[in-house]
Amino acid sequence: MNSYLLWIPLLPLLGFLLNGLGRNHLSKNATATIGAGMVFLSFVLSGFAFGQMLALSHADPGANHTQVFYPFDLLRIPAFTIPFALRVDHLTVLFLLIITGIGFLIHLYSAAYMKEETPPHFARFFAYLNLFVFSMLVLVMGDNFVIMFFGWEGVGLCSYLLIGFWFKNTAYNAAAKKAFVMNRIGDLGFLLAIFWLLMKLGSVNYGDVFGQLGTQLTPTDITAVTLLLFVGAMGKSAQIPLYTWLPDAMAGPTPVSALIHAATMVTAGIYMIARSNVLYSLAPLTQTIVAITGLATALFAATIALRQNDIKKVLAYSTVSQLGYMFLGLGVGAYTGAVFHVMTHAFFKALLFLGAGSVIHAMHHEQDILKMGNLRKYMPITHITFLLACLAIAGIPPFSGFFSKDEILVAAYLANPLYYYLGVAGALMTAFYMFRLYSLTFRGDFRGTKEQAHHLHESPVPMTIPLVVLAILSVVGGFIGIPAVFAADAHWLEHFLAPVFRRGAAHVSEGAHHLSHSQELIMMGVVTLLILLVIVFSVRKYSTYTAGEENPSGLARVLYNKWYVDELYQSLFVQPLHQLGGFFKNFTEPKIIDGAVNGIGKLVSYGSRQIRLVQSGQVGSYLLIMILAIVVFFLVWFNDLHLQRFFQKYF
Amino acid sequence: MPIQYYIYFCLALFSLGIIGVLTRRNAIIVFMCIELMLNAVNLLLVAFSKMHHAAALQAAPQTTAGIEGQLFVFFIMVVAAAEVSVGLAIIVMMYRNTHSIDINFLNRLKN
Amino acid sequence: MNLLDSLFYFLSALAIFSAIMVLVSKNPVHSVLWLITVFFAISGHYVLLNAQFLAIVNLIVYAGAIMVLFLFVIMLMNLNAEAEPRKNLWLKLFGILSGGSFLMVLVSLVRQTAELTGKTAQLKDGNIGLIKNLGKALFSDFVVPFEISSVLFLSAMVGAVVIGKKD
Amino acid sequence: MQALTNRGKAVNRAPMTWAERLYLPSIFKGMAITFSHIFKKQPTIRYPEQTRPFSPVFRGLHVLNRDEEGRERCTACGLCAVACPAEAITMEAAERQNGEEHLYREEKYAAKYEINMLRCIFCGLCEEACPKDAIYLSETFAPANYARKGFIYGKEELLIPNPVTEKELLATAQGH
Amino acid sequence: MSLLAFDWLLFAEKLILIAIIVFASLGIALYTTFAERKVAAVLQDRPGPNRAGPLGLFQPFADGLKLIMKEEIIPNSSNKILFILGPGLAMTAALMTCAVIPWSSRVEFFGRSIELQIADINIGILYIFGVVSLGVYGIMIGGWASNNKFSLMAALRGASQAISYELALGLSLIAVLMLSGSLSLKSIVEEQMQPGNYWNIVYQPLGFLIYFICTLAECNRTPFDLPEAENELNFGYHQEYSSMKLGFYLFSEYINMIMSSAVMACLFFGGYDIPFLDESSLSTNLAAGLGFLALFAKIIFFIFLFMWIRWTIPRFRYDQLMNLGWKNMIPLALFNMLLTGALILWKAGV
Repeated sequence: MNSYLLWIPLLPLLGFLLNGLGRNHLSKNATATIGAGMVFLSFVLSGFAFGQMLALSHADPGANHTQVFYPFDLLRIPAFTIPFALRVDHLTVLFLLIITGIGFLIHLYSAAYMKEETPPHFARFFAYLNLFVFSMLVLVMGDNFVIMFFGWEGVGLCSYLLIGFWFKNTAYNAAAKKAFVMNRIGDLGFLLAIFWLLMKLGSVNYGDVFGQLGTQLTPTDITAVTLLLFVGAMGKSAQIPLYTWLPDAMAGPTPVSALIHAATMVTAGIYMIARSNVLYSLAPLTQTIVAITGLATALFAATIALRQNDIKKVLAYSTVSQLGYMFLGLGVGAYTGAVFHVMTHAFFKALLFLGAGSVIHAMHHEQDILKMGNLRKYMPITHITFLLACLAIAGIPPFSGFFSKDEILVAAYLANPLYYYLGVAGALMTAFYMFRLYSLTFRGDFRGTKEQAHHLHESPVPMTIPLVVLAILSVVGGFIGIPAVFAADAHWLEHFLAPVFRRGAAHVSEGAHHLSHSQELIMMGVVTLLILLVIVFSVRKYSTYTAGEENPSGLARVLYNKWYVDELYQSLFVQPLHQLGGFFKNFTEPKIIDGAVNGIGKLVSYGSRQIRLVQSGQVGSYLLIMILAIVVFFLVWFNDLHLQRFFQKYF
Repeated sequence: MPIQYYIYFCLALFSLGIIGVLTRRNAIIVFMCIELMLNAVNLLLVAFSKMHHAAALQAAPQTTAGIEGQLFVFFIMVVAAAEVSVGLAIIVMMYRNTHSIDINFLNRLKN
Repeated sequence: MNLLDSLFYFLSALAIFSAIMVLVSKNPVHSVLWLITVFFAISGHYVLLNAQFLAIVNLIVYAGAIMVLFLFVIMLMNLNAEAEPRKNLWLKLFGILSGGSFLMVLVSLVRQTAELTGKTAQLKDGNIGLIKNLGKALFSDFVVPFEISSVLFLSAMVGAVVIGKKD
Repeated sequence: MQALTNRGKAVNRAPMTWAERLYLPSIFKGMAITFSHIFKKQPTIRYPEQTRPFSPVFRGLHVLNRDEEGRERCTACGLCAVACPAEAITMEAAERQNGEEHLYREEKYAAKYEINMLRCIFCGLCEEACPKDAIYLSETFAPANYARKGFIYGKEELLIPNPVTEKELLATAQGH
Repeated sequence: MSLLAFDWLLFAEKLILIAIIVFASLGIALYTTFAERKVAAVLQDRPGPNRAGPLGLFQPFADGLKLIMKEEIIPNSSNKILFILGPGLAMTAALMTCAVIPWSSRVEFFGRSIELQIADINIGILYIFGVVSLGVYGIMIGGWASNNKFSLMAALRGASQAISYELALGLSLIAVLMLSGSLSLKSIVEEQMQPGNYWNIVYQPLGFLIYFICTLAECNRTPFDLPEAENELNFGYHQEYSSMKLGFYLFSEYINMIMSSAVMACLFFGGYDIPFLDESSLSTNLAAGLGFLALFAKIIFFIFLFMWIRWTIPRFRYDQLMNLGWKNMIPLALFNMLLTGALILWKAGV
């Protein structure tokens, strides 16, 4: 592994240390320069790495060009060795680009977005962001599950810290806590999977795990491990039933939502499953579960998103829904499609969040879309880019979302047509709520206060640059994966990732049949038409929205309240646990434990009060007893034979 | 010189130290008797050191076998010096509080 | 009986006599002086065993420093024979008896121990007690304990100062 | 405060510099001073062998004078005793018998004449009071003595040697 | 080894040497008292004692006679044994030092080569330390046994002063030991005599200064003569002493001075080395004689230095004395040690 690759994660770490330790001394400009600069350098290096990888792939297509950096062992015990190893391969390098690229843009954006903070908090924010980038890089660069787990926990920590960035607000802290706890549930699954692997294989290296499985892992093991890993992915990537933290995580600053809770961290679960594609391909049961979970999440979240009024909540549920699509892709074996969707989703969802952030910034932290409207007049750049992102996420060709979503849907159709139909339904809902959001925000009349109207403005340049860049990427990002329908052999991404997914795909594609091109084209056309119809309907419906018109009832009310899932969890898990805790606190603790402890204490103190009388405190008598004891001891010790004889004789 | 003689001699000194500790109530004398015991042990260590050295000399002429015994004596002296400095400070403190150096006045570790 | 043997007996007798005098002296100052005599006798033993370094260090540390400290304390407290606390005669007798039985037990043990027969402590010859060899061992194999002992000294010094400070 | 004399010296109370606090230079300076005294001339006068001349107004031990024929001049008039502020002089008068003319110049003489040298303050008033020039203060002083009694000088101690019979003694006493 | 095989000749030789040295030391001490008075007088532009004998040379005998003839007073409430033991201990400790001092190189008599050193033990300097640390007992026991508050205070002062300065003394010597690599005084002297080697004072000026100051304190000489501060403590720890016991105390002090001077000469000034003279070119006995004289010249110089200082510098206050010892001398000696070590390593090219 080239040594410069090592600097990709180290630079953000350096930025974290500089900003974190020097937060009381650095100016905001310096902080922003360090924070964004480190990530930018990292991005440049990632670009080099990507170029190198591209050149290698070009020279030797289809070969595996993994580079491993293995400086020392993290843990070495007789039973197994866990190396500290980083790897860069095709999948990693792609993620590197996404993380550092989008990370840099969001750092840049944050510099403007967070400028109202005091310098120490500003620096703290950048330090957290840098730490997050570092952790995420470690996550994707790890060469075994333990290193990945380190990154996994690191990003979880950063997510927690950043959600609760404004820690003076109790609700935000509660949200951070919720995210943390939810993630822990998933992490437990991940950890169990690691332990399982260690128990069975004695190694967690990707190479070993994916290489030795044929000989050492039984199908049960594989199913169990993949399920457990999937539990981890569920937590991190906000799938049913562990998704509720993600909408709450919108409490954090908007750039954080864009970076962590839309573009990168939540896709860690996708990455993990894509990384372990070999295992998943051998576990059909798990795959089915993954697909169903993903699909259910996609639909479920989409329904909730239909009736949400908080701009970030809508986007959050949209994210959950899109993640569901990715899992659907993973579940049906379309790993490339899932990764492709991760990438395009990163572009447009980051863009959406940043756009939302821009809006929120302009609206002075007003997040209710019912109180916005007609912002296109004031914020043309935000408007255009937001619209492009909406088109991309809705899946209008030739925007990026179309290609990636299409790939997943096609794969789903091949696996089970029902998946496809439900997926299309979800896509329609996506289009609907996105354009509801768009229309309410940017079209119609302005419904906010006069004060807000007076201050409406386009965001500063550092905020718009990322918007523009991401908009361009959202538009053209899909062209790296043009399906075979349009041009044979044009799916560049599939070729690029082939070394990683080849073995996993090999297990799947055996016996899978392909759709004919015409059928595929028809399906695309119909879906696109339907989506367009939905968009038109949505835009027409909500462009003329006036304040107070919406009064949800029936199903809409249920949707507005997010299917009462939070309440369900509350009554299903939280309340019983509270009651159990109360039982322990009010009965077990004072009566049983305290009683036992105090009883022993009383017994001891009573006993010692009696024994105390032996202790006269006279040093002389102690010594006397000691000497006599020594004498007796020696006598017994060295004359035990005589004593034995004595006892034998007389007893 | 047979090693037993040294052992007997040192045992005698040690036992005298013990008797002193047991029979005297003057804290300083008790302390001195402890020093006496330490010295008995020191001498025995040196004697043993020389015993081992004599045994090892026949095998290897340049050996330093048994030197540990003498080094132990050195360290015991170090510890004894430290012990005396702290111990005497405590005795002075005790005298200042009780106006007596009877160790039996120390039977309560307060007041 | 050769000279070394007679020196051994003389020094042993001197040491034991002085030790007894330490115990029976009424006046603490006399006890201190007798104890110094014991130390001199033991230093003499060290010289006999050719442990020159320890002999002189024993004098410097014990006679020169520790006993001076004792004298200091005794003189500062102005302890006289009258200040000596009285002790129960029975307790004294009992103490002597137990000490004596301790001695008896251990002596009988030594007499029984077969490993010790024929072993001799080398007198006069042998150069491990010379300062050169001791120094080499002390600063190579035992350098860590040596340094630790210096830390011990420092802490003892601080401790003594803290304890001895008025209020 | 106004300086009373111009000999006053202001004390330098400035904190000592590092070099001064070393003390060594000043110690060496002091030692150089003491060393230089080795070569200084000793002012000591080795007394019994060497003496210093008395001043002309020096008043030393008393002497009782004789005239040129060796007769005592004192007539025991008592004026000296009266004049003595320290009351150091006592005397007893006696009448000159026949045959003593060569001893005493007048008909009355001092049979006993004592001066307590411990009381005497050597003021010289006796000398001034004497009408007969009998008592003088010489240029010697009273030697040490073990007893107080020894400081009560009688006639034997006070009288100068007889110029007729003890010529040599007188000469030594006069320092010739 | 049987008693008869003992080297009686060596024994006799050493005995004679001991006798000579002890009596010589006593004699010199006797005359040192005289020198003290004479030097004081000269430094103060006086002739000093000059009545007894020519130039007053019999003065010390007169003094000694006076001390001996004086009435022996033993205070009633004193501890009699210890009261008598005290001066004896002081004297013994003072004289014990001379055992390891090399007075000169060897002499040859009747075919016997005689070392002019009582015992060339290889821990000579440690021995000196030991003896110096024992010197405290004389003062303490004497002061305590007098049953007099002032004596006791002076004795405690003296003892704590001696102990305090012993530390710096030892530390300053360690630097010399590091240079010579030996604890034997003889080999230290002979190393300085090697052609091409200079006296240790050249290498150790700071060490010598510290050693000298500490020696002053150890010998209770001005400016460190607190233990016998006449005007503060009524003449110090030997206040209750009279007659020859007092004489012993005074004598032991002067003997201490001589021995310290001798040690100082050996350690820092080449001992019996005669500068700029190759001793090996002379006959053995002549070299020994000249060397002895050289050593004596050095000793006399140091004694003069002691006296010179005494009549120049005023006495320290007690807290100043302790401050100097603990806060200046010891750190300085440590620094000197470090410096020496660093220089040795540097020279060795490590």
